[in-house]
Amino acid sequence: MSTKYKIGVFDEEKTLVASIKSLQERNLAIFDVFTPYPIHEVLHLLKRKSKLPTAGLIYGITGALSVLAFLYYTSVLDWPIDYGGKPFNSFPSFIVITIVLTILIVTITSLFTFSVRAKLFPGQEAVIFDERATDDKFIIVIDAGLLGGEAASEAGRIMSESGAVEILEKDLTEKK
Amino acid sequence: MKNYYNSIEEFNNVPGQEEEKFEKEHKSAVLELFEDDIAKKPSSRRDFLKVFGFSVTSAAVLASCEKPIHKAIPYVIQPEEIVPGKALHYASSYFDGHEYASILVKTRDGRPIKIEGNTLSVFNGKGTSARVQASVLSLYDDARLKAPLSGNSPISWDLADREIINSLADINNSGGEIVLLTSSIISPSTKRLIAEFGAGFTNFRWVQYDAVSYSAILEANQQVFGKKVIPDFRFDKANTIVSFNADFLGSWLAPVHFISSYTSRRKLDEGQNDMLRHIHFESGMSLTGSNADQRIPIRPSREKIILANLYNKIADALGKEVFDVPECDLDIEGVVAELLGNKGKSVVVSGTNDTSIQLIVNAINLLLGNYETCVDLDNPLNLANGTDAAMEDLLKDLSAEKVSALILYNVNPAYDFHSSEAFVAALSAIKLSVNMSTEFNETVGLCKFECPVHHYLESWSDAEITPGQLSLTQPCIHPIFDTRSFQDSLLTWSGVQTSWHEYLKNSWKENYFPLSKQSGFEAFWTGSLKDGVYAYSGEKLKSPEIQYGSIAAALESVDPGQEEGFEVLFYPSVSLGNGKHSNNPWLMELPDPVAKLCWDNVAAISPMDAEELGILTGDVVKLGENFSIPAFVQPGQAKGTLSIALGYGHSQAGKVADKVGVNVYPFAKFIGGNRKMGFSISQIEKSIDKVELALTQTHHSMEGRAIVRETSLSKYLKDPASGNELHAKHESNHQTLYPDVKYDGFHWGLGIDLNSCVGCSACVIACQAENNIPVVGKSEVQKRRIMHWIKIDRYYSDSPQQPMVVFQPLMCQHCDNAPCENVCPVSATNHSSEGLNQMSYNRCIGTKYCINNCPYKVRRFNWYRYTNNKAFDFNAVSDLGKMVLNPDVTVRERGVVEKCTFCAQRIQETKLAAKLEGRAVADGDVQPACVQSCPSNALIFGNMNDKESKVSKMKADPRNYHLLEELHTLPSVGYLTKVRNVEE
Amino acid sequence: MYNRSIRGPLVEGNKTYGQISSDIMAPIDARPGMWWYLTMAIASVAALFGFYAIYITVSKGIGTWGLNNSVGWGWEIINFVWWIGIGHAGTAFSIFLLILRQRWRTSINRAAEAMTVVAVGCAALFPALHMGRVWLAFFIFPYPNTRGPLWVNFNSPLFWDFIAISAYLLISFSFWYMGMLPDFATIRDKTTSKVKKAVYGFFSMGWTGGSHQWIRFESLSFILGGIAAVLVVSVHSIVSTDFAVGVIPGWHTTLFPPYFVVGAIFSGFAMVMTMMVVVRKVYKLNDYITDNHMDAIARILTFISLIMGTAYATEVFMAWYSGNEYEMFTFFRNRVTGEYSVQFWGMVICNAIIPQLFWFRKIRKSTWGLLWISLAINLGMWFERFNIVVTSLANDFLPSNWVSYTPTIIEIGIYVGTIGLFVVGVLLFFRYIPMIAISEVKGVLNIGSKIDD
Amino acid sequence: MCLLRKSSIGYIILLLKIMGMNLKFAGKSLSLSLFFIISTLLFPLALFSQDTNSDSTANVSSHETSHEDLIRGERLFYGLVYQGDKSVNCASCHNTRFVDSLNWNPNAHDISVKYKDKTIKDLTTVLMRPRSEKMAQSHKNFDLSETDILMLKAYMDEFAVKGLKPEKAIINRLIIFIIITLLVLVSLADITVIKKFKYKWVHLIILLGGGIYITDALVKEGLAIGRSEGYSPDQPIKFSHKIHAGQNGTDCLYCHSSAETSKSAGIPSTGVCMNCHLIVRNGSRSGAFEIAKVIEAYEKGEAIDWIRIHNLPDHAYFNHSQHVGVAGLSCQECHGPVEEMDRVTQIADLSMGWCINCHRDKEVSFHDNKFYEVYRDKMELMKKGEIDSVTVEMVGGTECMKCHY
Repeated sequence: MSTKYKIGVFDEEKTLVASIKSLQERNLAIFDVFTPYPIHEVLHLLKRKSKLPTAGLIYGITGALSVLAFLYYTSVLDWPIDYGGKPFNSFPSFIVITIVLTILIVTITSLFTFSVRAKLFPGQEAVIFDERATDDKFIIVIDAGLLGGEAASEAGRIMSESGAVEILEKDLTEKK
Repeated sequence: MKNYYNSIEEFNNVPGQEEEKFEKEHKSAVLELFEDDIAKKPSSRRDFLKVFGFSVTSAAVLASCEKPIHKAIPYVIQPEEIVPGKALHYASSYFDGHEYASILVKTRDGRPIKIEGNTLSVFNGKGTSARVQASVLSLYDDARLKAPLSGNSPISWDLADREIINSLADINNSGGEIVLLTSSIISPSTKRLIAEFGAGFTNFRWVQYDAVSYSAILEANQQVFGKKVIPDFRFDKANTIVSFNADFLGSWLAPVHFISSYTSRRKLDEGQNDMLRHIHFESGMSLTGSNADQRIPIRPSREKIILANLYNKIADALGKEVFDVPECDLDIEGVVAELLGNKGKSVVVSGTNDTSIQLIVNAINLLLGNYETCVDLDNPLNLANGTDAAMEDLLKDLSAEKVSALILYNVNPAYDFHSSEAFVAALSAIKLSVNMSTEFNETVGLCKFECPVHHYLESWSDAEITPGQLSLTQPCIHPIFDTRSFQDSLLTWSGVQTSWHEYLKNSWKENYFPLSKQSGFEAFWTGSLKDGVYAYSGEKLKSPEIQYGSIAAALESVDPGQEEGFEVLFYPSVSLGNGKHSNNPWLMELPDPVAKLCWDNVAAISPMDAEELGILTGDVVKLGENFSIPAFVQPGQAKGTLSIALGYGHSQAGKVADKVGVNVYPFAKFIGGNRKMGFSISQIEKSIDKVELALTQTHHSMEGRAIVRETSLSKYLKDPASGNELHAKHESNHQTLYPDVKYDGFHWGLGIDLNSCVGCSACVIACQAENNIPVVGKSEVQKRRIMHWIKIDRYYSDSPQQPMVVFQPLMCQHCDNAPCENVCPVSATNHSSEGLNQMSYNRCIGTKYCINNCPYKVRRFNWYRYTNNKAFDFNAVSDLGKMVLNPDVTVRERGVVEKCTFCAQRIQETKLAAKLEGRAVADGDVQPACVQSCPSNALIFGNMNDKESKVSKMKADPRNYHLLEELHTLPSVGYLTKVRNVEE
Repeated sequence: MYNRSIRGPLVEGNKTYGQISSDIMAPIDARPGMWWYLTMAIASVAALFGFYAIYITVSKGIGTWGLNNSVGWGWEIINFVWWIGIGHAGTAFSIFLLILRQRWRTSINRAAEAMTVVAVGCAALFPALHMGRVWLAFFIFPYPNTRGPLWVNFNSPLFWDFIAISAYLLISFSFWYMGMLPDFATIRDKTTSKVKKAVYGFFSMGWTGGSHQWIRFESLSFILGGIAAVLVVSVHSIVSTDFAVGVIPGWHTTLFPPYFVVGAIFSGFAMVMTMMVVVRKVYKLNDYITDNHMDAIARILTFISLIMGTAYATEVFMAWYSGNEYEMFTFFRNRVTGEYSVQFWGMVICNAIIPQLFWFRKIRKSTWGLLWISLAINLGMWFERFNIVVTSLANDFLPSNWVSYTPTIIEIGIYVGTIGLFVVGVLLFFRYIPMIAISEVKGVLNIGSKIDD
Repeated sequence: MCLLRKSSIGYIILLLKIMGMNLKFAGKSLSLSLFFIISTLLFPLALFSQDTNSDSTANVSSHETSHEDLIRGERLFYGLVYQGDKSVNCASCHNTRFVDSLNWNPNAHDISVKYKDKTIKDLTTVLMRPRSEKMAQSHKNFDLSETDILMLKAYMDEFAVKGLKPEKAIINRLIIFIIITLLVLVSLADITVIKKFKYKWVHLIILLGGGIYITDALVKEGLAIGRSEGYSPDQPIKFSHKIHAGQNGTDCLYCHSSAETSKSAGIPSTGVCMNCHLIVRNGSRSGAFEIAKVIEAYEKGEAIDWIRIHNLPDHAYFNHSQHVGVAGLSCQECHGPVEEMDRVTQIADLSMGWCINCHRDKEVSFHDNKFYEVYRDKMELMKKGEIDSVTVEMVGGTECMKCHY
């Protein structure tokens, strides 16, 4: 399998966005775009979506219900104890705990999901196309192997036309 | 109920040779306790592991990882009545030469752990005083002499006996005088023994000496009635009491006895609608004065002139002879009127040790006809026999080297005699001097021989508190040390072979058995031992003619008293008394009920004087050469007077008492045939030094809050709920979001009658003894960390010159809506189905949140490890001291919260006993330690679900209220309003 | 939205992206100055003293503190609340300003969040230490056990507190750390040092800046932000229930939750200001943390100070209006006058009056003015907690229980120790972590500086 | 200072415990745990030192007998001297180490102590012409020369001083735990930092398996802290409940007489033992030896140091009379089938949960005991038929202050 990539390096957000747009007009598939900060327009153009918020909501509902169930079980069913004349099911006290524990559960589970989905965990090695992508350059990566040599060179041309300061080619075969 | 009144006598009924074996085994078992490593001693036969295990086991539980090997060591032959794990109660009596009580001794596995009042006793009933309660700890005092000494070197009893007998014989042969100096002896058998002992010598004198003397009363009654006695004051029969410096509820004569008779006329229950009225003249603020309906501060030197005027006014009204005395500027018309209105139903009493004052008191009581009813000369209190003059004579003779042998018993003249220096100096010149003492004290080491005496819990004795009221003292533990009873020593030295035990038995056989209607002596003896008391009606002494001459003499020589300068007055404090038990850490840390001070004695000064002189509490003042003492601004102290407690300033009494406070005994004077506890100075010098006092309460006003609710008798009679109007108001406001919790079965409650509570603090020590409450020491008390589960709050109202005082016992209120329970994160405190606010120490992690959220602040925190900690070396470090611990109550670890449990262990014990017998728990069966020790029955405990119980009736009383009831904490403790017998 | 014409650019000095990276990374690459080592040394000594005090506390007992039968909480809880309050800065900055779309937060929020983590860590020490038996602290976890099982008391505010603080510590840490991922990657890619490359590479968890990562990053920020917004309000509300649920006069009030939250933000912002005033001077980051930033914080402080003043007035008013004698006593006889009046008036002056000096533009522009006033607020907030914790306990319902409370050297030592610990933490942060969120600043570089935005 | 040191030691022990120190015998103390650690570390050294040790003690103890005698005595005792059919291994019956299983024969130390002050003649008698039936059976056909007996005696005298050899430590679980923990750590390091090992699934297995093992070990050991389920120490006298309560059918309460009336069930005094053993002097399994201990203790008036098996912490109050006297529980409910145990073993873990869960299920004899009449509401409910029984829990049996005060 070919692992050749064509990389367009941009200086500015504007030229990057323009380049993406023109590449997409030509139906040239973009492998990925690397930017030093999140650019919503880019994410939008690339149609990147995350299901994390939905997952978070599900976590939250499950968490809240299980916390309430746990509280009810422990303080009403398992071992009811009279504290200061309160009924065993002293619901107002449970609200606070439910809120905070739900938050805690959502945080932990979301972080875990994030870590799994974004493939980010300690020691994970980064696949770096260009080291400047985290500094001051914006990078479009085209999977040359997937597109074929011709389309790739066309993509390179389009990118340099739309303001890329550099067009690089990279072979990541030896890395993997 | 419990297996009461088992007698130690049955021990000796083990048949045949076993007896000796048991005896040996029993003794060595106790002695082995003092070996360092109990585990190394395979032959220890007692399950003392609960005690000794405290250190090992609790540490192990804490770390939960070390498992020590527990040994279960059985008896070789188990004594019949000892069941491991069950408490036995022995009836006995307490007398220390100063105070008497008929008691029950609770023993567990052979060791006494608690003192309770003997309900069969007509003298003190179930009540005890703080000192009696604490006496069990004195048994386990490390400082006690452990074996006889000759000089400073140990000697065997045999050798000591031989030397003493020889020496006595020599002296007797040469005609030298042999003097026996003892504290007051109230044991009739001992008196007989002393007489027999004395008869063996040609030149023998017996002197009785009281550290705090009642010599003037004895003297005055001798002069007027021909009886050298102290009358019994029947406050229960009196309508009016006029008292002069007599702290009869605190430390004068027999406080427990007086409290019960006094409060029986101060209660407003069971239809009783009248109260006695109590008018009190005094200089210092005593416990009695603080309970009086009317209290008039006076200078001590003015007492005589006031009394004389009182006499004149009454005599005038009654048409009797009036004497020429200086006018007194104090308005006593009201007092005169009240006394006249209650002729024959009043008591005039003075606590001043001055014969002429006592003569005038006698005269007034005679005028009012009080000897018929309220002042009982026929049943006198046999508490103090010492005559001051006799002691002075002895000192003279000693100094003149006229005495050849001096045997001391239970006295400490090196500490508490005003001429102690002269006494000590004279001692060295005596041929034979023998000291017999239970405690380690200043006199120990000054004599040629030290023959240590058993603690009263180890000895046999009897006592006759009033003629016909006998009680027995029996050993409840075999002697811990190599000591011997005083009587055994006397018997040995007089060459008699019988033991004191046999002697005592014979004495009863000869003297009292014939008076009883019982057939066999053994049955009589066992019965008396089980009961602890035995009453017979002896012949009344015939009263000789009343001699008025001395009275007249006293009334004719009244001086106007002192107006300028300062008069210093010494008094025995409620906690330490005369200082005999100062080395008892429980007593040392018992705050004075009025001053709320412990671990120190101070010069109480009146607020006016303090302001004039710029003295603040804690400033050290100089009262003479080498006499500096911290001042204490005491509301109610008479202007121009200073009061200082006796019993402090020991130099050689043990680790607790030594160097605490100032010994003021040396400043007492022998004047006019009596020892005067006090002196006069013209000026007080304020020094720049300041001392931090160990006070347990520093704010004295109720700040207008309805904490102690009070009313007057007249208002009460009109409306029983007077003064308690807030209760109805708060009750009507009580609303709750949550439904009320229902208590099925038991709902324990405690009722406290503030009218009956005089603040004697017996409950505080009873609680401490029952619940293993640690002593924390002066510096911790200074930091306000005293551990007492029950404390007596004291508030002043009105002016600082003549304040009104209220006492309020405060313990965990066991609220049904307890704020503390809600906030504990780990569920270490919660509510039981019996209404108890539970506290489980082993669950507590010590966040102290419950302490903060308790509106009553009755929870206590273990700031340090108070057990087995050298920094708190009071009684919970040595193995001996720890023997007093109650094995049914956990010893708390550092970092946990503790508080009053309503003596949950007693509740459980009583319930279990009822279950075993298949019966219901009766009202009054459960008595927490505080309730049980209360001499005035101010505390009532019971099941609030039982509408017939005493406590339910108390809660239904219109006087009943709850502390801070507006908080809706629903306490299980209720208070009854205080009613004062005052005009309003 | 941000209005440039009023406040000027967010980043001054016409920076390029590259410059931003190197400017912010400068302290990480360069050897720190003498002042850094000196401060570090002093702070370490303070921290060591704190550890010694902790050692004494744990080995001997809480008795080494000045607490007593009536005052069960003293400095340790005061400091706990104080630190937690300061710990609100980061989250408040990130979240509230995020919600309010205040984009100027970007250059400050990183430091503020770091402060939060360190401060909450310091705060979390106290509830543990104030336990009498800290070795049994695990009793507070409702875990299945062999005691029945015996659970915990879910009614106890202290339990709520425990979970709230743990959650807050965890969330603020993850929020902070997550924000640093792109920056760690920047350092990894820019640095020449092999060690740094490996270490930052490890901590950057494989961040590349690809769109797949950015989209999830943004989603997570959204979730955590939303959650943390709730938490910012709830944590200090819950801390306030430690008191508000109590029956003690001066504690038992419904005003506490909002009052505590606002107070916490107040102290947090003040601490941020203190730190930023120093940082921008020492690290010469005036271009990123501009005068306008300080001005904005000062304005916020002025506003919150007014709220605080109102809260104090309300408290006193409610005490009077309720007619409750205990409340009346606590406020009028105990706080306003009485043994602890110094602390009360200190609180009022430091929190409600001094910050009003920010009305003057000159003071807002003056470094010393900003520094001293922010310090005064921190002190005032400490007084506030003292007022709440100690005065109420020392003189509550029954006069017989009234006491006074003085801290011991051990308690003071622990406090000093946490300050030392805090400074050490913050210094390490300056040294090893980009103190300004590089990626976020880059995102706002164009705002306010270019007309066409 | 001291306090922290103590608690830190406590934590070390805790740590060791958690790490799987499974100490199945008595004396689970610090010294022992440390001993294990040190002995593991110094195992090779210990091999050396053993010889020198026995040398020195031999020199000290024998002024009459030589070192060679001792060695020969030891060999004789262990049956290592070849004497044809006659060769006997004493140690096979009289164990020289602490053993876990019950051995009815007296151990080597016991007999050594017993015969230390007796003459060779006594020993010869007992060895070759024992009086009791039991011993006559086992000591059948003993034929030892006088010198042999002398040497044997020399060895035994030395043994009386030295005592039993300590039991070998079982440290397998600790080693396994440490190895697995290390493995997990290495795997974690590799997966994150080192990245040398290619097969990721191995890591997965290690992490999963290791994680489960570690959690399981921690939980189990954590639960076992402070518990002594299965505790079965050697008693000073080999008293068999199986014989006394099982075969002879003695009632439990005959010896533990206060169980019905007192908090503690009571350990019978030696006098109680003598009620029977005045006559019974010979046991079927241990012969006269163990019974002789009882008689001796009685005659000397010394108590027997029984080792307590069922220990509750001091903060837990337990009352036998409540359970035996009131509730009428049989002893076996908590103590297990004691009548089938030769050596008593703790059956229950005596944890709080064990108590509580029993209190939740057990019913109280609500109608038979007048005491319960105080619970009027429950009586009423019962009459109405709303409840048919009352458990201990319903009358407050799970509340703190029923056991902790």
